[in-house]
Amino acid sequence: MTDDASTSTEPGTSTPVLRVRGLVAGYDRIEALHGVDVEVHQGEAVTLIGSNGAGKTTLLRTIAGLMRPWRGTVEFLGEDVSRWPAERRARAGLALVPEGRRVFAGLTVEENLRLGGYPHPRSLAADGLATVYELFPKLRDRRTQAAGTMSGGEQQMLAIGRAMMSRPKLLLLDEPSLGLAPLAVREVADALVELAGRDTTLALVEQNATVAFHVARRGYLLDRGTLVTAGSVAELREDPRVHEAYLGQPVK
Amino acid sequence: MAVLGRHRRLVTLVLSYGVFVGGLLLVPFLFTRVHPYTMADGVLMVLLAVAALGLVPFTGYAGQVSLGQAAFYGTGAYATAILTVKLHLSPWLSLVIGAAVAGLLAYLLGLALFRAAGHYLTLATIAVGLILGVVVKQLDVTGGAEGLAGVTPLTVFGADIGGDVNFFYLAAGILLVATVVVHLVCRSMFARTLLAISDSPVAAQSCGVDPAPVKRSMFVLAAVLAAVAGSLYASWSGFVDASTLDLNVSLQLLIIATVGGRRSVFGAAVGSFVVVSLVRFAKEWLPDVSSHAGGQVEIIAYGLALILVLRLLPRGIVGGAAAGLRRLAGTVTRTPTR
Amino acid sequence: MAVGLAAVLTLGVGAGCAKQESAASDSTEIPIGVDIEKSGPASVQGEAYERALKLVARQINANGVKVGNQTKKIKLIVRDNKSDPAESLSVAKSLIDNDNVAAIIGGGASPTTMSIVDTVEAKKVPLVSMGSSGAIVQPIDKRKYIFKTPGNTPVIADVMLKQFQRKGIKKIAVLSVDNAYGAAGLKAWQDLDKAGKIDLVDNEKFGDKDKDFTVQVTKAVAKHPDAVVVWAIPPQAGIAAQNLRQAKYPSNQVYFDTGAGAELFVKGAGSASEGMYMVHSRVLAGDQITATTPAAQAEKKFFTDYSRDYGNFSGFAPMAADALSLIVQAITKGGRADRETIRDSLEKLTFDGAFGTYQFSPTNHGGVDESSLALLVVKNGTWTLTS
Amino acid sequence: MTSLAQFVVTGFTTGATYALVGLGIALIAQVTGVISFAQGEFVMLGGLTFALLEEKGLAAPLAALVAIVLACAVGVVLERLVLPRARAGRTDQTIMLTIGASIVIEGVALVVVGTEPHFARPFTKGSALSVGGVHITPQYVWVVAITAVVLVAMWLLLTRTRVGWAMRATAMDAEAAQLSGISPSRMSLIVFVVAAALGAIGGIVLAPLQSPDAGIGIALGLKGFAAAVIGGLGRPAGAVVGGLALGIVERVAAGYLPGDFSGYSDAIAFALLLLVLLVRPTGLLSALRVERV
Repeated sequence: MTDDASTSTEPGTSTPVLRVRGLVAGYDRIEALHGVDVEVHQGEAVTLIGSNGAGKTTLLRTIAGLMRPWRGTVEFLGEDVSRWPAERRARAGLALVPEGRRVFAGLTVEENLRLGGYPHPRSLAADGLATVYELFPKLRDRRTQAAGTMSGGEQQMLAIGRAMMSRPKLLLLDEPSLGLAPLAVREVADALVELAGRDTTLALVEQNATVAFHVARRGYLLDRGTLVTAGSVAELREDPRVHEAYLGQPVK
Repeated sequence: MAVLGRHRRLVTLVLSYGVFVGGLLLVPFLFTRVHPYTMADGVLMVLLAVAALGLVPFTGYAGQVSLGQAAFYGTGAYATAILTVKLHLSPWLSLVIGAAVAGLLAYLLGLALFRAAGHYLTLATIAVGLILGVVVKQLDVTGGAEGLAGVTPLTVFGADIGGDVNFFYLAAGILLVATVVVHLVCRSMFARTLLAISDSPVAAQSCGVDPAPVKRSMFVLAAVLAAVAGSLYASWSGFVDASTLDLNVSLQLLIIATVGGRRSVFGAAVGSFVVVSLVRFAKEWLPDVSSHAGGQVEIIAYGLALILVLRLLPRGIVGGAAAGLRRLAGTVTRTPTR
Repeated sequence: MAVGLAAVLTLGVGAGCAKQESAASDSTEIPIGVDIEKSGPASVQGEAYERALKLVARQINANGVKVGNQTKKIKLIVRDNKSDPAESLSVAKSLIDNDNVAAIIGGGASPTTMSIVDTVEAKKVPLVSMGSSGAIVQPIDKRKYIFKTPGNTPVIADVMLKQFQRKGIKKIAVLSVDNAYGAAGLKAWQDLDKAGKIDLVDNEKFGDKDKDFTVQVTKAVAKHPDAVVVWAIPPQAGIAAQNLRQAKYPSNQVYFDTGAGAELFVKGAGSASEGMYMVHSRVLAGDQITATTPAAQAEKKFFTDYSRDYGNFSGFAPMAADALSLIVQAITKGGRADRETIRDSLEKLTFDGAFGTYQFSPTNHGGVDESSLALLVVKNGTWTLTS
Repeated sequence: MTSLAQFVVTGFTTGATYALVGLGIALIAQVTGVISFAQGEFVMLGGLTFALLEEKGLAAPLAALVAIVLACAVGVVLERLVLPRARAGRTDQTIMLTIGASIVIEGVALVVVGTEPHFARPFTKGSALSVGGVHITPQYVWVVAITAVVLVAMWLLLTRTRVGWAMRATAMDAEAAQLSGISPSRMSLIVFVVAAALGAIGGIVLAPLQSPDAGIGIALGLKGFAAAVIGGLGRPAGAVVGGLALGIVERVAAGYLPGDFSGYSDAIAFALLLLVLLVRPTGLLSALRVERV
């Protein structure tokens, strides 16, 4: 079931930051992932692509610990974290920016950010805040505004900023551009490129092919819960199955 | 084997009803011979089982928690008391009227309440019971705080029932009929819809099922059964006061349904047997253990029974036993084929 | 399923304790059922009752009960009715059917008695209640087997009324607990109001589990009554006293019914009770009684014995003590310990008890007479006889 | 007018306790999703323990401390042993578990303490002050003052501390909170302890006014529930306002019912609750919130 995937995984020289093996997971009694293998290495930006219902979100949620795998393992920094609750993974440096942003609407921007740094001592907060504000200057202006009252793009920046506050060793992003105005999409994509350039290891699920291939260097194609192919962005751009997954969206 | 397989459901059905009826027939024997039991306990046990029976579809299938069964139990009891004492109506007619009034009350409440989320229903049912409890203490027609004494006893074809054993058989007959009715309801498409609702409201809604009318019907059924039990209680005891509307009655009924098994029609009877036994034996023995609190200590047994059953046997004693039997039967039938 | 459980219980429990042989006439013990409030809102009473009954039973059993030419012992079977009328019925049925008792003492209050009178009457078992409501023993043709020890509510109201007339009190307000007991008290005053003997300017009710009556007190006091009458048992009687004191209502214008009478009232009300009045048997001031009459001697002896055994006295204790003494007297006088004899004999009994003097007759099953009642006042934290 | 003022003052005092209970219920409901019917038992535990120790001669502050600690410990047991993984459980099941727990807590209190009420002395001596004919006992002042201090402390906790933010974050979006490294299980434990302490404090300040016994929990729990629902289970401030409003409405209504009907006053709180449930099940205050956003 998993041969196809394992052969296409790039052989890493060091221990990968994330190694997912034979992952099977689902909701209630419906299996959504049928044994998936993924690896992400230090400093890499990887994208997971696939059509609707391919299991991308399930994969990210299972990696982050919001769902329990039925079978298979999730290894993070060489440790098997399959049984860890999500908050423990978050504290270990595995951050997920969930689909739909999910900022704490009733809290201010800064309170949101500080909560992102919850696992770390208070003294690190100022440093973290400075970094986030530098990346997203808009957030600094809105420091005391309630998060729920901001625009979608701003909320997405806040969600990413909140995740950055935890000083993640791996940043998972689930559809960061979904439902944003074109201008905001651009801003978010730029920020992600910037992050990738700063040596942040990240894995990105993205419907918007432009964003996905703009940010990532390497990608996996998922289809109905199974890994179809993997390869460099250049390779994937040419793959007809990728085109199919993006429903004729321009991929270049 | 194939024939057995085809008729398996029928066999199970006949067997389980056989055991149920057998158990009921055993009660007078047990309750008149084993020490702290009395036949009065036997009667109360059956009445509580009838009152709790309606919670099987309502709690077990619709996934609702009602702490207001006492409101309907009390409505039945008071209807019988008022109609027989003040208007000299026949107790049987009073029983029917009481059940109808309770059903109507439940329907009206349901109209308004099932739009809201689950726990609001729990609160609203508590509120209704408590309000009724206060009201009956104030009105003259309900005998005020003193309650109504001298309720006309039930007669069958003009003859006195005479004695708790005979009353027990009458009540047990009513329990059996009610059990069959609830069983049929639970078997219907109706109940399957409910099960879907309680498992996943979103899924049910996306299938175009509006859960409110279904829940409401279940609520009405539960109310009618509780009223019948309350009415029988009034005729049997001859006395009704506000304690029939007490929150404790509702609690007791909920515990009975939960401990017995919220998804089995036999759960109410088994739960009632367990709870009545707990009360009786605790009352008999616990005063020796603690001189401090009298018999009230038994409520610990209640609470613990509730917690333990919910944690260890979420489907109650009957559900747990049925699963156990199935496992046992599974190993037995599988062995020869190997 | 039910069968399985039943079988287990039969094996585990039933084998050892199959129902006892019903108490045959040659048995050496006379089983007497006790149906009292060991828990619930009226548990204060239940505790005093149980102590009193055990004390009296001990004293009686020291010499035994003469039944004809035999000497028997009393066996008390005490059950808790949780202050709940329905539970009381279940207890009474169990005592009659299971324990085959010769007579029942209880319920300890009006609500828990009202629920059982029909059943007890139908089963022809003599009952002596500690409830005060007149409805317990009336109408007498439907209460042949029912007796009680506290005086009838109107009798108690009458004692207060006489005091009001002496002091020139015309306008009163009644605070009563919202159960059968309080309702009886309220009704007594409403009847006196209708008869033109007193002006009832206000009546207020409170629930039997309530713990704050500031609102009721404020309303009653606002009507400027000459006296406030409280029909409540402890701890509520104590709370009422406290609330009246907080409202700065003069304590020498506050009157309580016998129901308030326990050490807990004084304890609960604390200094607030100082100067307040209560109608009760003289026994509550037992240490001040000069024992000249047989009645006074009985009262004083019980006060002394109870206080010695339990440290302090409870106003509820004598009611239960007399219930048992009355039954034993009836057995001795009747010469047999069966239910019919006890009933017939009770109805002819005249007896000086710890609580007062009883003069039962076919038309009167209703407790101590007016001569046994006195008006007491709280002085330095204890009940003291007035005048 | 004097009477009305007296009713309001009295209602405010009782309402303060309803508010503390309701606040606990609302916090638990928001942070863990559990509808706890056991909240009144913490009032009982706090009040009864305090009165009992105080009767035995322990200094009041020490007695209060022991009472609060005991209630918190029971809160921990409830959260850890009775309701583990309550979040994942079904609502009807957790409701019944809290009902079971409440029964057991009451039963154990009965065994240990018995049924009698216990009497705590007012925190300070002195007779009632008369302000324009309204009688205010010193204990009233204590109740209101301590409740106010507790509410301010709660507000500071929720808005000024990281734990407070974390609790609010969990209430707003438990998964997102988890992704920020906040443990829902820890938050659940904390909120149960906080709620237990709130209830216990309510019981302690009320003890000198309304001698507590082992059976008071259920009624107070229901009143607190009514308070929380009337204010809207969704916001802590709602529970506080709901509690105070309930206390005042209850007493004022009782005050203006004619004597013959004063027995109905028991039903007022629940009639109000039923009305809110029928008309606006999300609570009276929720309207404000919707309009503001």
